[in-house]
Amino acid sequence: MSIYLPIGPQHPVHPEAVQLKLKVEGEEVVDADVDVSFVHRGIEKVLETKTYVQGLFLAERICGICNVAHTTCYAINVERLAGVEVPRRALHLRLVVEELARMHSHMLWLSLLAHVIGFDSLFMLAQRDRELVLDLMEEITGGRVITSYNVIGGVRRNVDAALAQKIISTLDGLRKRVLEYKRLLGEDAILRARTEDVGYLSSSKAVELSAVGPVARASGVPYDVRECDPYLIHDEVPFNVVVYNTCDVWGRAMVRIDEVLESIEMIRYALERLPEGDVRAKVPLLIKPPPGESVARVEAPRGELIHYVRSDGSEKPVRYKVRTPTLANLAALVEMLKTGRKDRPVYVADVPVIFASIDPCICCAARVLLIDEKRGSVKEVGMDEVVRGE
Amino acid sequence: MSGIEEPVSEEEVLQRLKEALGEALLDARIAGKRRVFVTVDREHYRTAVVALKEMGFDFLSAVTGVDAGDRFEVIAHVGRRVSVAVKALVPKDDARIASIVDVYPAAFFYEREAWEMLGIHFEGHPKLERTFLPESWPPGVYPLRKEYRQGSERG
Amino acid sequence: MAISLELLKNLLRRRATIMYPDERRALPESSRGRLVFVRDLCVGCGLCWRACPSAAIEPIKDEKGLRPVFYIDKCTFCYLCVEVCPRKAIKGSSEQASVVSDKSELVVK
Amino acid sequence: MLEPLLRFVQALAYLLYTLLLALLLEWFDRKLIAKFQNRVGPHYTGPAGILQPLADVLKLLSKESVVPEGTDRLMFTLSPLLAFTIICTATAFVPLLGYRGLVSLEGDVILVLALLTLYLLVIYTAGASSSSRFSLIGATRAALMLLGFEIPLMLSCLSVAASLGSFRISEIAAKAQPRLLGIHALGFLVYLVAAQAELDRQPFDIPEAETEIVSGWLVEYSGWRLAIFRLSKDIELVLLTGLAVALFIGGGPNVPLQGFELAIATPVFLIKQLLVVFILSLIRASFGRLRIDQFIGVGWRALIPASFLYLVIAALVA
Repeated sequence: MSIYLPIGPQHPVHPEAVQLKLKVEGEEVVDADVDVSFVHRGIEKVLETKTYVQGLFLAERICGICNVAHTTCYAINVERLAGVEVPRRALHLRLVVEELARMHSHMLWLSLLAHVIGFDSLFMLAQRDRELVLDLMEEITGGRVITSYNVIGGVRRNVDAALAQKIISTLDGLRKRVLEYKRLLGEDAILRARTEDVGYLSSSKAVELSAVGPVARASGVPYDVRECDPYLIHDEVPFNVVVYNTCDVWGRAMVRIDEVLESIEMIRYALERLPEGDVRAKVPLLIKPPPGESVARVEAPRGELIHYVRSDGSEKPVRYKVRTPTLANLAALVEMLKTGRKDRPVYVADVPVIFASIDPCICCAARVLLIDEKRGSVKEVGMDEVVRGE
Repeated sequence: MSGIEEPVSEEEVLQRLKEALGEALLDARIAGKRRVFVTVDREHYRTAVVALKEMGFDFLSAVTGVDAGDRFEVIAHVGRRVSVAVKALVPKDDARIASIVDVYPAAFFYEREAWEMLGIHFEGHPKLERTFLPESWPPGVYPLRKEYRQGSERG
Repeated sequence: MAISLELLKNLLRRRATIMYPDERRALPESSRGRLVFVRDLCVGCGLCWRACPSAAIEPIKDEKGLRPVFYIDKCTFCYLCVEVCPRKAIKGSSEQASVVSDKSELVVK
Repeated sequence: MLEPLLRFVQALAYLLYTLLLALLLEWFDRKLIAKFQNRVGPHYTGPAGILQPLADVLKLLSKESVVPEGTDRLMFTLSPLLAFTIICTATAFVPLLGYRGLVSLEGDVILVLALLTLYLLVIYTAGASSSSRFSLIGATRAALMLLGFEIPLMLSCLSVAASLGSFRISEIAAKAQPRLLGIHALGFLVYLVAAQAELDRQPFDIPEAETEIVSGWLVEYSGWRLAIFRLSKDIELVLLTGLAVALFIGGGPNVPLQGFELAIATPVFLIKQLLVVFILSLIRASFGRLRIDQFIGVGWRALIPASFLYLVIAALVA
C-alpha cells in the first residue's frame, strides 16, 4: 500500500513555500516530484521596468541570504555593458564581502541541517557563531544581511586599516569554532549516521543534471565559478576548490565547512593586500549602456548564479534573466529523492535531510498577484499599492 | 570524474563551431574573456548544441527566452570555463523550437520556465507543464512577453 | 556525545541572548537605519523621489515649495536618496526601531 | 466512615504533588537545555520563568480543541484521558515522597512496566484515530519503537529488583543505595537509554520528529486534549526519573528519620530526581535524531544484549 505524502507548502523543515510530492510505502519513498509554483514573484519582469541603478536594489532582493552574489553579478553585467572600469580596491572589498556572505550562508546551512535532524544544540551554537559574521557585515556595509554594498562602478564604503584588523582578528576567533564544527561532523556518530549515504548523487548524474555548487563538488565535480571563470580577483587570491567524493549529504556538509575555512584565508589575503585608491568609479545616475548583451556568472554560496542582460540603448534593460543555483539543483534534488544508493532505499526520515542538503531557496521574483474574481480579470498590483490598501 | 574536460580557448570553440555549422552560423563573436556568443536559426539550434556537447561541454547553465520585439530568441548557455551562448531566432507567429532535454537533461526546468513565461513551445520536451506560475494563472497569458503590461508600471 | 563537553562548558558561559528591549546591542555608526531629513537644506530638486527604487519617497508642497516625504515602512534602507541628494539634506542614522503602534510615526517629514 | 475520605484526600494531595513535580521537572529540563545552548530559556513567567510550564498548560486549556474531519471522535477524545489516567496510576506506585508513594503492592514493578506499555498503546490509538498522514506515520513509528526499547527497559528494572530481592518498589528503594551503583551501572545506563526512548526525547524523538512528520502522532491535537497529553508527558518524566532513583540510587537517606520523612526524605528524593533529569537533558542536548531503522538496530544490537548481560551480572551478585 502506498500513500501520497505531501511535504509542504507549509512544513516546519522549510519556511519557504515549496511542495515535495512523495509517494510512500511504509517508511520508503517510491516516487517524488517537486512543485515550486507558490512563490513566483516576477522579478525578471519588474527589472525590465527599473533603471539600471534602481534594478540593483531589486536584484539584491531576489534572495536575502545570497544578496551579495546577486548584486555582484548584476553590477558586473551592467559594468560590462556600459564599459565601466572598477577600481582594484573595490574588487578586493567585493571579494571580502562576498566571502563573508558565503561564510554566514554556510553556517546558516549547517545550523539548518542540525535542526532538520533534531540536533538543536548544534543549531543554536552555529547560529550564535554566525552572529560574529553578521556583526562584521553590519560594520563594513551598514546592513546585517541585506548589504547594499556593491554598486555599479565599485562598492559604497571603504574599509580602513583599523576595521581590516578587526575583521582579521574576529575571523581568527571564528576559525577555532568552525574547526570545532568540522571535528563534530567527523566524530558525532548520529550526525554521521543521518547524513552518510543519504541523498546519493553519483558523479555522472551530477554532471548529467548540471548540478552546481556544493552539491556538485560533494559528488566529485570540481566546478567552482571562482576558479573556472574568475570574476573579481580570484585569479590572484590563492584558494582551493573543495571537492569530496562521498556523493552524499555528509560530503556536502564537509564541502561547506571547508569552504568557510577557505573563505577566512581568502579574506585575510585580500585585506592584507588591499591596494590604495578609490573604491568607486564615477557613474551617472541614469546609465544608458550601448545596445548589447552580457552574461555574468558568480559563485553564490549555493552554487553557480548566472545573470543575462540585454540592452537596447535605453536606461532600462530589455531583458534581465536570472537563473538561481537552487533551480539548477532542482533536477538533482528530484533524482536524489527518487533513487537511493544501490540497495539502500530513501526513507521518509531522509527526505528533509536531502531537501535541506541542496540549501534550497525557492524565492524567484517579487510581485503581489491579485485576482479579481468578479470581473475574472487578472491584475497585478505592486507592493506599494497593497501596503496602502488600495 | 576528475577535472573539467572542456575546451579552454574561445578561439578554439568558435573555430570548431564554424566547422560544425558552416553557413548556418549567422553570427559568431567573442565578447570578452571566456564569453562566446553565436547566433543560428531555429533549425540549427539543436545541431549547434549537440556540436558543443560533442566538443566536451557537459554543463548547461541556463536556457533563456527573450522577447526581442519582432521575434523571440532562445539562448542556451553552455559551458563551465568558456560560457557559450547559442542564440536561436524564433518567429513570433510560430513560436516553436526543438527541445534539448535529451542532450542536456538539465534543460528540463529551464525550458519549462521559458515556455511558461514566453509561450515558446519546446518540441520533444517530456513534460511541458506549470512549474513557476500559480495554478490560477490564466492559460495563454505569458507574463514575460512585451505585450503583457503590468498594473502599476511607473513612468 | 561529541558536543557534550562544549555544552557543559556553556553552563559557565554568559548567555549569548540579548534580552531585547531591556538590553540593546550598541549599533555601529555605520549601520543603515532611519532617514533624517533637514528641511532647510532641501531645494526640492526631485532627484530623491526619482531615484528611489521602492517608491518610498513622495513629493509634496509646503510653504517653502516642493519637498520629499519619506515613508519608512516602504523604505528598504538602500540609501540611494542619501547618495543622490546634491545638498546633503537627507542623512542616514543608525536608529533601527521601526516598530511603532502608530503608523504616522513611520513618516519622516 | 472517615477512612475512605482520608484516603481520597491523600490521593488528591499526591496527585497535586505529582502535577507540581511534573511542571517543575519540565521547567528544569527546559532551562537546563537553554543553558547548555547558551540561551536564556523560559524567563518571563515567575522567577526565572518557573511558572512557564503552568502558563503553557493554562494557555492550551483556554484554546479551542479542534477535532478534524474524518477523525474517530470517541478515540480521539478518549486517548488523552486514558493516557493521563494510566500515567497517573503508574506514578502512584513510585515513592515520590522519598519514603513512600501513594500505594504499594507486592510486584508493583511489573505493574508499572505493564502500564507503561499500555500507555504507548494509547499513543498509537491517539495517532491512528486522527485523520492525518503524519499522525499515522508517527503512530506507526511509536509502535515500532516499542520493539527496540521495551525489552531493555523491563529487563533492567526486573534484574535490579531480582538482585535486591524484592518486587515492591518502595522496598527496593529502601535497599538500593548510591554505592551499589558500581554494580548496577550497566543496568542504570540501559535504563536511562530506554527511558529516553520511552519519553520520545533526542536521539529517540522519532515518533514526533518535528522536521520530518511535523509532530507525528500529536499533530492533530489542540486545546485541552493537547494540554492533557503535554501534562501526561511531563508526568511520564516524573515517573521514569522517579523509578530510576527508586530502583538504582535509592529513595531517601538510609537513616531512621522518626517523623521527619516529609522534611528530609522528600527533598533528598527530589534532588536525586533532578540529577537524573540533568543526565537525560544532557543526552537530549547532545544528539540529533536517529532514523527508525537505525534505532531498531541500536536496540537489538546494543541495548538488548547489554540488558541480558546486566541480567547475568545482577543474578551473580544477588
